[in-house]
Amino acid sequence: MEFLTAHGPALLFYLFAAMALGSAVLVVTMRNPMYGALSLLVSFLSVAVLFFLRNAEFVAVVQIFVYGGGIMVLFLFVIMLINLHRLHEVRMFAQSAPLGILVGVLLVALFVFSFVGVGFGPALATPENMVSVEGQAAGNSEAVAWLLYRQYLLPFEVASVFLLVAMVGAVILGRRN
Amino acid sequence: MTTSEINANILTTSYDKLFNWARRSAIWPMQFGLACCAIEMMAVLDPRHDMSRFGAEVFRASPRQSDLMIVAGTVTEKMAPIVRRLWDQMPEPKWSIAMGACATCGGPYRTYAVTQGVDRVIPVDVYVPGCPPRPEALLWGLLHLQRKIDRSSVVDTKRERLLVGRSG
Amino acid sequence: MEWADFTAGRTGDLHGRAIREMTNTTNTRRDTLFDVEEMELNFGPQHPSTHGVLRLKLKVDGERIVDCYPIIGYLHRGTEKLFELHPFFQNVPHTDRLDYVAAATNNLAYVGAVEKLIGLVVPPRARYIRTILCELQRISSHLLWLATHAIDIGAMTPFFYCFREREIILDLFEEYCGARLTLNCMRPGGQPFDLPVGWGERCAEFLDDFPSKIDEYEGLLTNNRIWKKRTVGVGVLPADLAQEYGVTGPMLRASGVQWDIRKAMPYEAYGDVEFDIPVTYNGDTYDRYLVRMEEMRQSVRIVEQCLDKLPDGLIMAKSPRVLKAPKQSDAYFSIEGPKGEIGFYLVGDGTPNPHRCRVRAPSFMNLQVVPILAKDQLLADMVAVLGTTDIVLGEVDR
Amino acid sequence: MLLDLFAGLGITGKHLLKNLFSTKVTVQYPEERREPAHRFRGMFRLDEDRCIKCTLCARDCPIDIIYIDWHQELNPETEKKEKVLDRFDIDVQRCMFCGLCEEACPTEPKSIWLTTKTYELASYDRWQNLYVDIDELQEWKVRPDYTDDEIV
Amino acid sequence: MANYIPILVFVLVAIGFLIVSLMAARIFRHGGKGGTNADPYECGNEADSLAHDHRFSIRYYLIAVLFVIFDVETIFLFPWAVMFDRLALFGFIEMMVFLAILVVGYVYVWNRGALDWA
Amino acid sequence: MQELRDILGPTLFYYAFSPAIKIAVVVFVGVLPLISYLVLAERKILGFIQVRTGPNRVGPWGLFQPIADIMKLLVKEDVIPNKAVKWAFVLAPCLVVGPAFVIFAVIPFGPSAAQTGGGLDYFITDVNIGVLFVVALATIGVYGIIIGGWSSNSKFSLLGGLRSAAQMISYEVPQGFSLVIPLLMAGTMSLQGIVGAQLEQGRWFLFAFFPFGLIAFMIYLIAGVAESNRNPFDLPEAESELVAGFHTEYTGMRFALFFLGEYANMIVISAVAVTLFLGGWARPFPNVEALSFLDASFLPAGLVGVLWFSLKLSVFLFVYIWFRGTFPRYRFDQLMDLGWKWLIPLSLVTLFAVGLWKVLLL
Repeated sequence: MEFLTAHGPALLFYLFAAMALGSAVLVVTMRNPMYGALSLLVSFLSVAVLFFLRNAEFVAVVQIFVYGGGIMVLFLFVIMLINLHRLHEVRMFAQSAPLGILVGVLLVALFVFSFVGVGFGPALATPENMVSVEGQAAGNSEAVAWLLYRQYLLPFEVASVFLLVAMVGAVILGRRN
Repeated sequence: MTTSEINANILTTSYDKLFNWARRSAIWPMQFGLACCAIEMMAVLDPRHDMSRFGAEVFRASPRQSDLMIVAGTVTEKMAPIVRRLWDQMPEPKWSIAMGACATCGGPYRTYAVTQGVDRVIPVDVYVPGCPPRPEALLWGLLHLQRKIDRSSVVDTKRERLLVGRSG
Repeated sequence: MEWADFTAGRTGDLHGRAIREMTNTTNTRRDTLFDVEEMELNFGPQHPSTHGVLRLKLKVDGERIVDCYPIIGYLHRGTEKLFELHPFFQNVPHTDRLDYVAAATNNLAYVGAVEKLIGLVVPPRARYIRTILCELQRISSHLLWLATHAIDIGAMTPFFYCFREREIILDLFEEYCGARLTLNCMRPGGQPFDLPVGWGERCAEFLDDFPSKIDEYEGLLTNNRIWKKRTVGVGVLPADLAQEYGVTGPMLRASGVQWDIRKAMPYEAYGDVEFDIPVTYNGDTYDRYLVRMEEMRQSVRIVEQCLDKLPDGLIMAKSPRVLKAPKQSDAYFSIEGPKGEIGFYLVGDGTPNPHRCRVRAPSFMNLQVVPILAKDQLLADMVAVLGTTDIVLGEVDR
Repeated sequence: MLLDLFAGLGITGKHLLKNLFSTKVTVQYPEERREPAHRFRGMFRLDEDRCIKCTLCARDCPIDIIYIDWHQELNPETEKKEKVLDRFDIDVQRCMFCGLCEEACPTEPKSIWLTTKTYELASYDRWQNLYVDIDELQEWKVRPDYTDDEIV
Repeated sequence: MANYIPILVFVLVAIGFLIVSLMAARIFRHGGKGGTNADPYECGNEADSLAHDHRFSIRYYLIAVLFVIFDVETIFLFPWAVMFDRLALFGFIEMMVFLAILVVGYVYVWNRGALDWA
Repeated sequence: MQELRDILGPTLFYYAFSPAIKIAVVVFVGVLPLISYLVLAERKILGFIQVRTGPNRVGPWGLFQPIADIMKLLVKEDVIPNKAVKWAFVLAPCLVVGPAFVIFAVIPFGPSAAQTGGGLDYFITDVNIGVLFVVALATIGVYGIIIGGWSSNSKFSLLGGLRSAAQMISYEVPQGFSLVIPLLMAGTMSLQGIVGAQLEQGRWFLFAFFPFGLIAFMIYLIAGVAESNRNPFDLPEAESELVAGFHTEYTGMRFALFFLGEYANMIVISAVAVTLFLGGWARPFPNVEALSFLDASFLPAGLVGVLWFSLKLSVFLFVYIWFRGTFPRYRFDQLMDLGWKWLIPLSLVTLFAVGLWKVLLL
């Protein structure tokens, strides 16, 4: 009990971090895309718990909400477009392997650079400033709102343009020839 | 094990009593009409007869969720394998009522096309004669079935065989 | 010659094309990413909305029906063959079980054919009783249709209201002839029973009450926007197609063809009573619904008039105990049943049994248009179309 | 706006309220029973004394489920030859209750009749209970409750 | 943070309930005698093909993609609504611009018939 | 990490024995009978609507009917179709029931201890992002249905699963929009806070910004009925078309779980509607002094709140059942049209109007 009360959060953190990583690996290794999609869901849900642990409750729920919906799309995509019984005939990763490796290397580089740039000092987002607006205590969503709609006004509006593009893309993709 | 031995076992009997009560009180029939009798089977649901009083109005369209197959009407040779497959798709414990003369024994149709009684295809628990039987007669059949369920034992394998694994 | 070409040549190009498209198997391209393939779906014989043991083999693309192919015969009982084995009067109970929701009209069509074949004259009182029974039967058949049709479209309550009134009609039947469904209430040459004492009053009581009940059903459905959305413009049957396929009854009249044997060739007491034939012109599911609702009201009118005018006298024609048809005789007699023209064609050979009997079953004819109406519709529409066709498989398969 | 939908809700609501306090339509079947109509065609009954063994009922039955055998016997009292029934069986399981046998019966009152108002004929065994012989036809009563062993 | 502990407890209780009920079913349920036909149901017919042999209509997919887009849009609305009083007119105009851009997309989607089903 | 530990450590210990946990257990234990008796209520009410009696043989007035049903489902054989994807088939009902139950954790059944001046908290927890939490968890429930439909490998199941997935995600959008409107009015996402705001403003949000509050409520109601797959939007399990929809192949306890999930969702959606639009546990017209007898002050204030909440909830559930007894079913494309072409624009307009109104008030 002592141990639990003392290390509960840490335990939870490691548990869910491991789950997130493990299921992320499964996403790539599963042959069946349906299983892959489900692993992705588990991964995202675990990340949501991590957000919870860092007081970023709003982001955590958004993670469930948006990615939950997003994976639904993947699901439908798999059900509707891929013939699971013919899957074994298709060699999936072979031809795009070099590209994949390239993207992976670039990602790692990005991480390294950003860490080097910021340094390994104290994190910018502390649990406290996640729940405060201009120094006053408030909910996480209020804090997000205050930042998003004041400080990051332009990115926010640009996001809507992105969404617009996505809509157009969906229509074009879904058009029947 | 004989009947008296089972009766001696209080645990078994109360277990039986409890679950038999549940099974008899929630008989969900399959929504499955074949011919004329199906109309009277529908009439069993109507305001006057109201089978829901016995908790048995939940007509499930899928055999997977139904407990009772009311074979309501003429089973033809073409239909017989389908009746059998549907029966097989129902999960145990399950019961069947042969409703009307045709399902009981082919009824007035002693012809090349008609199966002479659905008991050639599936095991039948209760026969309700009539052409078609009145809704009350079907309700009476349902009461008969309830009595049969009451007397069945979940434990007694001999009886269980009668209830379940009978081959057509 | 292909069946499709054969029909196309015979009955004009419209549905010939439809059939050709139907029987063509559509090939699917598997390699393109976004092309879908069609799935074959068995609808029935055990399905809540096939109204019996009809099996529809559907080709669906998602929810859309690409192709619909009815498979019948799951209730084939050899009735027509049975008819040949029995004397004329013994066949009446078998006619009950053809269209089992409208036994009285079946009885009438059969005994009418026998009477025509042998040349019996039915006394007027029997004619009136027959008319009353047939019209009550029409109401009860339409009530059953409405009940199941409403359930198909998802409204469950009309089912119970309709059955409540139907029970009363069945009570009247039971009082008259002793059975609720399979009436066996007519004999060649007349009626087996007279009306019981007080039957007329009880019937009149029901008829007084019934129109308000129809208003109730209509209150639940007619103006309901969901009901309208589900039925208006769904399964449109053009008049020419209907006529070419031999569609009769409310289905034909909803397409704008004013054809009703009760008016065109009055039989029994229909010549003596006033009633209207409801006709609508859109030919969709909603119109068929309206026509049947109005027919129920008209039936009430007919029965009321018949009860008023009911003559006294005999109910059975003088006839030998064993009826024998003349040698090499035949007769076809058809009446307007609840579902359309139900007719019996009988061939006599001098024995007490019919030599051959053939049934012109309205459900069978009406079922033929279902694949055409269902094509390119959504799955839910097909259920509505099938429900509105009001088929009874006992009659289709015989 | 949306009036059409509220109209339907009104109708069902009205019925709900009406029925909350009185349900007159439903017959609580096993306890209350509606008497079938006078002419209701239910289970058979036979009066052997009235029967003249003419076998018209068997002949008029569309599905031939009435089996009658008889022989002639000298009645010692009246010194007359009389027909005596050996067998009068009805295969009720197949019967379609059309009533043609009753109609065919020439005796007055009828010696075979169906207006017994008995319809509760459900049975666990069709051969034992739905194939009735002359004794059962004459004293048809509500079937006794099944015992344990009969069900099994 | 403390507010979330009961939720965690609830999750555990819910999982517990599921396990208990399914285990109870496992104990009490009828074993069956192997006679049950486990082929997929198809109205009593033998299925000539399985559901997984087929691919399905693209329309469902399109709806799903549109859903995600609108979902993201909704997400932006929630914090905005909560802070509406403090963001005031500025926030209102900002959000309306955001929505206006999306309404353009919505109208486009509608016009292209992506929302039509019949 | 240290700060977290400080917050979490004692609370974990505290909560393990706190009254809130006890309430959680009580609620959980209470929810199950509530659901099963909701089924009975539905059968009874439908019976009365349809001029019959409904179950009345099993126990007095049929009161034991749900128990018998559940016990019967418990002893039913468990069939997993041989072509099914087994683990997904088993998982699916759990995914439907689990989230629906967890949502109960944030529903404010009654006032907090602070609001009644001490005593018990008549709810389990109150989180800052309550509304969003409800919506997010409801998304997971959709997975259960689509996985259930897919994994059965039966055509009817798959059609039903796809239908319901499309339906539920389509109506999540207008539902989300309509939920934003009470948030605008309240300025908080906490469910307890929203009830508080309604008390403070002295009106139910249903009547606020008339008629926009009402419109938002109607949109939520329609979307809610569609979300819980109930008539007239019960297409996923439309019996007359798809036999039993996504749960065609499910038997016994797994089927019971789907059943449970559907009714739990009904209750959750009704509870959210009551909280957001009908003043939650507050009595009607909390600002009218003359009606203060409705507070029933001889009872503990918290209990009165719970009573009002249950009353409002049951009205809602009754409306669900009433709908089922009255309406025909929409067709799939019409359902989509209603969602995408009517409710979404309408909710956007309402959002704009309420926002503008508020800006003008500021």
